[in-house]
Amino acid sequence: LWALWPSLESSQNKPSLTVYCAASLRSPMTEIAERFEAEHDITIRLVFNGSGALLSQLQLSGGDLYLPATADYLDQASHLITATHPTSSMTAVLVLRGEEHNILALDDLKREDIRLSFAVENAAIGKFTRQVLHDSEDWAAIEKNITVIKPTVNNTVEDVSLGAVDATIAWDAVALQNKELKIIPLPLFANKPQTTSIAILKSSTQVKLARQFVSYLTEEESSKQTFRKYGFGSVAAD
Amino acid sequence: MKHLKPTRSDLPFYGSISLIGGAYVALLTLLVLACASFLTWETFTETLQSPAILQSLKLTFLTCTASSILALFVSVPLSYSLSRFRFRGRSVIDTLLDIPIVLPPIVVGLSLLILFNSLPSSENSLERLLNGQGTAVTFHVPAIILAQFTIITAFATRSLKVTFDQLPERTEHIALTLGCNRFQAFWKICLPQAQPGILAAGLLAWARALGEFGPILIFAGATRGKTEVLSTSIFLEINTGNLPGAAAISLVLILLSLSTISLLRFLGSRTSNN
Amino acid sequence: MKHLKPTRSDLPFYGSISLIGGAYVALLTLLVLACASFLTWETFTETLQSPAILQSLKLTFLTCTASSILALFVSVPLSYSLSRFRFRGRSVIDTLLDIPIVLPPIVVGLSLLILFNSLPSSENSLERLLNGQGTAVTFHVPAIILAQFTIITAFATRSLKVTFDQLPERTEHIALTLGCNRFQAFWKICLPQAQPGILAAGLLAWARALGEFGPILIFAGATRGKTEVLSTSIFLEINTGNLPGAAAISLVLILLSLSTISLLRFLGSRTSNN
Amino acid sequence: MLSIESISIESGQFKLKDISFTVESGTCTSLMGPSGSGKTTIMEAICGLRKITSGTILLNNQDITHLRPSERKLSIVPQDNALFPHLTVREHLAFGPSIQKWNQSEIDQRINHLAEGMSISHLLDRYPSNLSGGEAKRVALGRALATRPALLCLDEALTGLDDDTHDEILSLLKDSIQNEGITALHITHSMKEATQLSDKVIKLGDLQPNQAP
Amino acid sequence: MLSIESISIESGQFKLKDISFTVESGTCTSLMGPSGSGKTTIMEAICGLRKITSGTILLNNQDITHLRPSERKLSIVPQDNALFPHLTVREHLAFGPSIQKWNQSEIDQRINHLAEGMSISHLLDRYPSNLSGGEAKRVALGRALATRPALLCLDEALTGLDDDTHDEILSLLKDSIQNEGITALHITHSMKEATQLSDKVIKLGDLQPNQAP
Ligand SMILES: Nc1ncnc2c1ncn2[C@@H]1O[C@H](COP(=O)(O)OP(=O)(O)OP(=O)(O)O)[C@@H](O)[C@H]1O
Ligand SMILES: Nc1ncnc2c1ncn2[C@@H]1O[C@H](COP(=O)(O)OP(=O)(O)OP(=O)(O)O)[C@@H](O)[C@H]1O
Ligand code: MOO
Ligand SMILES: [Mg+2]
Ligand SMILES: [Mg+2]
Repeated sequence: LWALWPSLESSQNKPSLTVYCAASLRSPMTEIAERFEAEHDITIRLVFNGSGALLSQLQLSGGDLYLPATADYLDQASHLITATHPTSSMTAVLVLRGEEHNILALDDLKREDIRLSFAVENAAIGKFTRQVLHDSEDWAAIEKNITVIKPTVNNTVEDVSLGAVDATIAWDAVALQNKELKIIPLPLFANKPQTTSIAILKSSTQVKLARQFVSYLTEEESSKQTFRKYGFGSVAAD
Repeated sequence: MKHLKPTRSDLPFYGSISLIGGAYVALLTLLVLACASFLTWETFTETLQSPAILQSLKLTFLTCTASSILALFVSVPLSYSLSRFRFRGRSVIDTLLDIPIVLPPIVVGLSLLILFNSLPSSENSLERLLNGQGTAVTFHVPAIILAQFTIITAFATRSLKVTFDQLPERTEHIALTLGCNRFQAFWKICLPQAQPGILAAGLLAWARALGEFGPILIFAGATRGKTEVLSTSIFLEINTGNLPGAAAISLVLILLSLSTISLLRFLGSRTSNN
Repeated sequence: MKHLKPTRSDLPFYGSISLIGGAYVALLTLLVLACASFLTWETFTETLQSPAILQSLKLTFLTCTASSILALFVSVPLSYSLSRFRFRGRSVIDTLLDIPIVLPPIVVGLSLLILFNSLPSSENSLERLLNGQGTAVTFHVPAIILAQFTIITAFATRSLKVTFDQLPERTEHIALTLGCNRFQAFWKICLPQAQPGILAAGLLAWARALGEFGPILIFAGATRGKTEVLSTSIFLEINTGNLPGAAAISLVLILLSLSTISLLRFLGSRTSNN
Repeated sequence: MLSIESISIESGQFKLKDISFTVESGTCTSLMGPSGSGKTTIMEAICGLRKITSGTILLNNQDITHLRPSERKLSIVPQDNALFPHLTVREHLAFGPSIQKWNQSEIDQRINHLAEGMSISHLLDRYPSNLSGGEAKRVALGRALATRPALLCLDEALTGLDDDTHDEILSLLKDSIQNEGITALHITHSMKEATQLSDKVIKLGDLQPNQAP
Repeated sequence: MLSIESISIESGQFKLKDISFTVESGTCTSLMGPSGSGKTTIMEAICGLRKITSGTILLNNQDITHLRPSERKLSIVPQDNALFPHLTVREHLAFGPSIQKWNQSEIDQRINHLAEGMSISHLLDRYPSNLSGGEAKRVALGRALATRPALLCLDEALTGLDDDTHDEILSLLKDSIQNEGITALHITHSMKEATQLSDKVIKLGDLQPNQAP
């Protein structure tokens, strides 16, 4: 039993950063953090969860950095953060399982026999797509085909990949993680990439270290490469 | 024994028992207080008046009750046969029963989704077959019940097996000599003696069903007014960073379920204390 | 009775029992197959060789074992006193015990987080106090154990109370006349008779701890190599769309835990079948 | 008539071999023998509650060796009573008859008759946990007698009763056996009781030449 | 010396009022009475297992009315034996002595002596579920005798034994009571047994003028 404690003590001696990170960014972030840890001899504590759940968590227990899937959450958390830095971007695309339903464009989603999975309005993707589709006056026709509402974008992609629904609109980076899925770019969304930004929290006790990690994340070429590797778009430097 | 005052040699025993038990009870109380500390009176009354919450409250109680009745219906015969009969494959079944307990609930939900929608292929799936018959499970109310049922039946069976294992078979044997067949001996002799255990298992199943949300989110979704139950509402509130909302629904859940459970337990203890 | 062939009048009973039980067992088997259908041999071997998974496997087994031992340590005296003594507040405690069962696990995690980090204020919290002493709970291994412990103790207590309720007090009374104090009567007479029930409760607690991930994600995080346990790995794999990976870890979890549980159950039944 | 034809029983380490005896209808036979000699074992085997490794049991010329307990038309007063904790005394007496689908008035009549005979009328609404040792014994007796079984197995069914009650019940049993043509097998340690109730006494040692110590 | 001074007991609907009697040290008194008259109730009250509403119990001039059962220096052979299912016969005999921290050789000696006296030497490694009725009774007796209690309560402790065993154990009991100065209270339904073992016989009806039926 006591074997569990030493690991705790050894990590106490090193400086450490707590980073609240959206679960969808887990793969690139784990890689980058491990590199950073090796180079700088510090401990990075990555706390994964849905972006919103993370917001709940960080309100309660403080920490150093917050990296939600979309910038929306940063608006919600504006009173808790100091500065934000774009790290990568995602674009909404049409996600299908295969050729079977002959879906080629947004208008095909309005057909009678189509089943769609959509994220709840509070999720970043849910809010964003509803907004855009409202503006283009496609929403009403598409809404009637929504079979199920899921809490996160991952869940809607899952539904498509398991064949429980025929299509969804999701972030390209999320959909790209699953090799079997077919992705169709949508003109309506193609020019509206959503930026993912990392924010330094007011509660941070290690602002200097946090800044160091942020710049490693946003400026280092290896970090950008890692993001690209997992399907995330890059952002123009500030 | 309750009339004799504890002597000095018993004090350490009573003391340490109350200390250990009291510490855990204190932890539970603190947890509720912690949860309540985020509550404001307005969010609480708002929550109580929100039609969406009331709707999901109704759905929650209905599905949990349905699934725990189903769970008892399956787990009583299952645990009885595991306890009384020695048959081939018995220990395999006993082991399989741990799967829903061991697996993270979310995997159970995912497996159900796969089972209904992509086996053997998504064009030929069970769900398509059902849709052809004019019904649907996935993303509809039956999915909630099935997800709850899958998990709580295992808990109820485990709990009931302890009950049946401890009931002596002897009275059942005597009933056989008096002309009972095995079913009558089970029904008239074993089952009534197991009644407190069955009540406990049923309440455990019901309570466990209330707290379930992982598999429901995946297999039934969280479509407002259609498949949203209280536990999924809480999850959604937390997922939008709305802690006061989540606290309010949690407290509603705690209050209603604990009072229901206490009432049932009270009624149960009255009937068994003949 | 096992030597007599069932007569015709018993056939409907055996038939319907096997049918009902068999249906559920079939459902469980199908779930495992559904989960396995996403598996490829490469991901499975990759998973088994990944140092991160092996590390989290080790952490999983250690924390679950620690928390279930702790849970038994608390739930044995707690359920014993609920079963044997009539004291003020007994039914309140009995009711409080349902809270960790009723609440969605994620709320338990959140409440623990609040309790340690923002009560009475975030500058003055328990966690700060602990940090001052050179230890930490939140986002460290102890948080995993505490989160598991909080939930599984309630399950273990419920299961054990059934056991103690069914054990007659009479033998304990006789032991008192032979010179035992209450502790000795509990320790030498009641506890050994409750042994199968304690084993069952311990295994239930252990299994339940394995599947726990909601509160762990919230209260302990899921930092690779530090606080990542198998259930959180599975959740994260699912959440990054890696279903084959999730299936592989789930199967590892099922295989290892079921074999451990069967082994313990087998050893337990050997010692109690004297 | 009950006839036991060279039955052998194994229960754990304890073995009984080649037991044979007969009991005529309408009579009672007492089985005696030292404590632990296997009396209860034999009786439970006859009732179908223990495994018989060889031999045959005939009751009224029907081979009941492999019948289920419920089809043997017998009943037993076990040494430990084995009352049903969740049933009242009245429900104990009604149990057999209602399983055999007697009509309600017949059942009520039977209950009253037995309760009077056993002097347990004042206990009819009690549960077993509230009975004294002798009261419980009488309830077990009443439960066994209720269905007018073809074979009545009494395992120390009259111990723990005071002299008056003992005599009353003894004569009630005698009457039932003779009038209703019941075959009865009776285990006791009291020679006096054995001779009072039964026409024949079997000593277990005599039955079994080669018993293990 | 045990002296019971006008104790009253209530258990459910059953009430006993104003019971008084005494038993001299080194002697045995038999308590007789109809089934259900309250013999077991009185004995369990003396042992501290039932609530006494009024009155006093003195054992060797010490007031034990409000002591815990463990402090009363007595032991009981209950009517239902109440053996410990998880202990072997040997462990039953060792139970009291080892609780009272006798040293191991004393305990072993005591076990052997009792096992011989009760003729249960061949059963020492058995568990209660594998014992016959009479064997279980003897184990309960051995367990109670093991600690050389000041007061020995025997609730139909000699029923269910065959004549030979009965006589052996009776004389062993008689010896223990006289030689070790034990005070014994004995419930039985057999007048013969009562007169053999005890110096005094109390009929429960005589003790209690105003008993409810
Ligand atoms: N389940 C069992 N396993 C092993 N041995 C047993 C079992 N039950 C009884 N025995 C042994 O079988 C023998 C016969 O037991 P049985 O109960 O038939 O004796 P009995 O003649 O009825 O004695 P008593 O007069 O004491 O009731 C005893 O020696 C007993 O120890
Ligand atoms: N728990 C109880 N609740 C209510 N009544 C009880 C309870 N236990 C015993 N009685 C009643 O108390 C009376 C006395 O019981 P007790 O066991 O003392 O009788 P007894 O003299 O030992 O009889 P026996 O010779 O049959 O053993 C009986 O009428 C019995 O029905
Ligand atoms: O990280 Mo999210 O909740 O999938 O947008
Ligand atoms: Mg016997
Ligand atoms: Mg009595």
